[in-house]
Amino acid sequence: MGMGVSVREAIAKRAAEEIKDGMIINLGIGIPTLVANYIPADVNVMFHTENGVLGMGPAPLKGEEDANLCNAGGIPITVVPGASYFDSTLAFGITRRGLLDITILGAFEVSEKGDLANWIVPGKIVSGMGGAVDLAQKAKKVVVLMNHTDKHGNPKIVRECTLPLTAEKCVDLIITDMAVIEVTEQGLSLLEVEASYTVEDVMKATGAEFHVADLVK
Amino acid sequence: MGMGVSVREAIAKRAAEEIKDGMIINLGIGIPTLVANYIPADVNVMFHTENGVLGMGPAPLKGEEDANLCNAGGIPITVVPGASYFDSTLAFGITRRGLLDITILGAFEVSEKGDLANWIVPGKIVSGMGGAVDLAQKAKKVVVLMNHTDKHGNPKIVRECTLPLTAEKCVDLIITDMAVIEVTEQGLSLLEVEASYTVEDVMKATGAEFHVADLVK
Amino acid sequence: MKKVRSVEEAIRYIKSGSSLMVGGFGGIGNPPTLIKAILESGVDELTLICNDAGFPHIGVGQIITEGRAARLIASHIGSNPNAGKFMHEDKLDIEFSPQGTLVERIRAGGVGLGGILTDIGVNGLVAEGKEKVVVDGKAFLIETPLTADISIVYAKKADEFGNLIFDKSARNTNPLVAMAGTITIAEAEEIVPVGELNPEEIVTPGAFVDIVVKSEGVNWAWAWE
Amino acid sequence: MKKVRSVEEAIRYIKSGSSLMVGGFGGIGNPPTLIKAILESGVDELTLICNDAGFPHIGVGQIITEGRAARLIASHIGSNPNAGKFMHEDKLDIEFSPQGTLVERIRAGGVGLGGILTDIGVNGLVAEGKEKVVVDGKAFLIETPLTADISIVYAKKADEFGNLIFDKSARNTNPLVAMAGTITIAEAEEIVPVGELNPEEIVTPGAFVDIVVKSEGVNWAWAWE
Repeated sequence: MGMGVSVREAIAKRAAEEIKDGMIINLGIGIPTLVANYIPADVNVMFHTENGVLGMGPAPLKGEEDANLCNAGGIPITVVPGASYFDSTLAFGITRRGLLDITILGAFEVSEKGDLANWIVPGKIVSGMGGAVDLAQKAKKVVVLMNHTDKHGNPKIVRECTLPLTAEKCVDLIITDMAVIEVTEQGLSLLEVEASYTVEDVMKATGAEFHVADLVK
Repeated sequence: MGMGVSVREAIAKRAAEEIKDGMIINLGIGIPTLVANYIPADVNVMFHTENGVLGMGPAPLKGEEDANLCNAGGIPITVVPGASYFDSTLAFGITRRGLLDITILGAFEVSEKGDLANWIVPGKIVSGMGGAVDLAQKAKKVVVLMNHTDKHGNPKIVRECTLPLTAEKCVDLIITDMAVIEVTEQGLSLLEVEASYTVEDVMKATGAEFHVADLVK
Repeated sequence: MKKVRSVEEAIRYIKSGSSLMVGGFGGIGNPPTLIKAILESGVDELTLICNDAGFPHIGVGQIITEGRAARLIASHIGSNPNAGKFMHEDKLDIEFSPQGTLVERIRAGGVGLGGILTDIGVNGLVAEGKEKVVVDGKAFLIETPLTADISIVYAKKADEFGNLIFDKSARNTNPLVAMAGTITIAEAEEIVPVGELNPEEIVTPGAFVDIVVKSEGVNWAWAWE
Repeated sequence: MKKVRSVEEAIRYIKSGSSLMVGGFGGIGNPPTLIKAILESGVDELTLICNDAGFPHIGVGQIITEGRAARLIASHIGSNPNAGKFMHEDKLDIEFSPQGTLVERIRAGGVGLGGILTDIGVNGLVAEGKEKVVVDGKAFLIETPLTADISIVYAKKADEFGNLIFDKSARNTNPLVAMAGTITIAEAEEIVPVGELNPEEIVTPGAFVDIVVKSEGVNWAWAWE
């Protein structure tokens, strides 16, 4: 997404605060993957991957990879005590049944109603939705991590998405390099502004209105 | 069914001739259960039970029953080498997918088109269809074992069933105390007559017409 | 994520009028300790969802025999005459499904599907009152998913996260029922610490299980005894 | 009931124009020996059904890269640029399903259902061209079952009857694909006599498997290497 390492890490670190003890979690590829590095040791969670593992652990040491133990992105993983292997229908059964407490995803656009577009980029070859529709539509909490604007400086948080939707009204929280914004029934609500920006900066970089009454920092 | 032991055994023995090496088999309760006793030792088959076992073996010795290892009728069983346990959706997946080579069932009525009624008896309390509809509709070969007539002497093989159907046009072969009758596209065909009866006896006891051209004994 | 509770705590979730789904098949695999506690708790007017009505004094059959169920969704009641008697006396409302359809309806509820299409019974009594759709020129029944307020299941082993393994043919409907409860209570013969079960052998992942209780073992004589 | 065959015998069932379903997810769990033999056999115009298009030189991805598929049913092709390129050039027709829907469609085919109802994608692009039904006031898509002339899967162990167990996350779509083939060929790392597998640990019962072949092991470098 063209962010510096420290910005990516800051976003991942902030996202980790959304993770509570006992949660079942699915992390998307990219920055969401980094979130696992910032979960405090006393917070016990189970990571879910849609190919068919509940209880993913950290990456294996180099040379200790097992080609038959990978996440949905094909990257080697380990498992923690209490992990289980199952077929992919059960992995998506957990998802559709609403048992994922949180999913953390990237996005191209998010609308003020929480519509999510993270699938099709116009002009690019369509790569298929994979598990994105299932996850966005069914996780109890959907957190989007992204740059506040695209590489041309255009807002990615908009009144109406221009790209085809992955799912309607699904996003609960948006964490960007500039701010943390909640999607509520009453519209967007600015919760936090990154130290090097002002509320006005965030307003200019956002393509939709938001409430600031709940600003916490 | 009000048959003597030797008649029940004769029917079960004849039914066992339908079983070929390599078959996957589901036996209903009653006489069909006895069929397993007459399969030659060199014919290797796998017995399926709809609660979730493939590879049922003979009954355990008295005192060696395991309450957690029973057939669909709740009767203790054993398993043979190659057996597997699975949940009931997989048991019926095997059935609906057409992987049961043969099912052997009892019946109240069979029509000349192979319609089967073995579920609801008028005036009696409905007990539910259990797995009978699945088995009758989807097994590759459906063999019915029954008395040729009811206890009042009325034919159970009829032009049209009077009882509600379990499944339409599903029966392939009928084995009774009097005869073996095949259900073909062209109608019923008498294959065998039990030694103590004549073709005329069978005609009188049957409520539908049948061909006798293919009579083998 | 420690889900082990006492039986008393666990069954507090089951109230008169609750829908209660019970794992098992012909009594085998019904959870004995939970059923005993449910009977003792005095709840009634239950909607029971179970493969069958068991036997009068075995497993889930006792809930029917004692008149605690107002409604039953099952495939077969032949082995429990009380079910038929109460149905006849309008004390028990029964909905029958073919067995293969019933278990797929439970699974559909458990994995969050809106239903399944099947041709089982499409031309007979089974089809009465059900919507049909034609796909590629072939008619299918729309069979709706089943879920319940509470599911109770019987496992051989559970770990403290609720991962379950089952015992031989007592597996039957238990892994399906375990997925279909809004709250799922698993009764296990043995409860082990997290990490003791091999991840390959786990049949029901703990995500589907809310409460684990220790089984006191079967408290009925089997039909074949 | 002895189902062990040579790879040469096994792949004779796969012809140009066949529909071929392949177990695996991102290359992991694709059967390497069978894929190699299929490539060498020269068949083309295949309809491939697989979770994804793999990577260009890994697993099922090679069948696409070598131009042997005319049609692909999958949930994702992002890791194999050749799939996108051929689609763009009208050399490859692709049907996308959400991943959870795709695997349920394969399962539905495998267990003989007429389809499933799901609300995944019911209000978006996913719904285009699909029939909707309303059940209890809620709209669902009718998603049709998938089967294939031939299914090929990768197992850790098979016995001679075709009972299968899988290896860690290489289980993924393999047990589903194993059920959905008119003919199912299982490639196993190890083949054992009947009776050596514990009935509790078997994931795919041999009833679904027609042919077992011995794996020669993975013949590609992994994407992460």
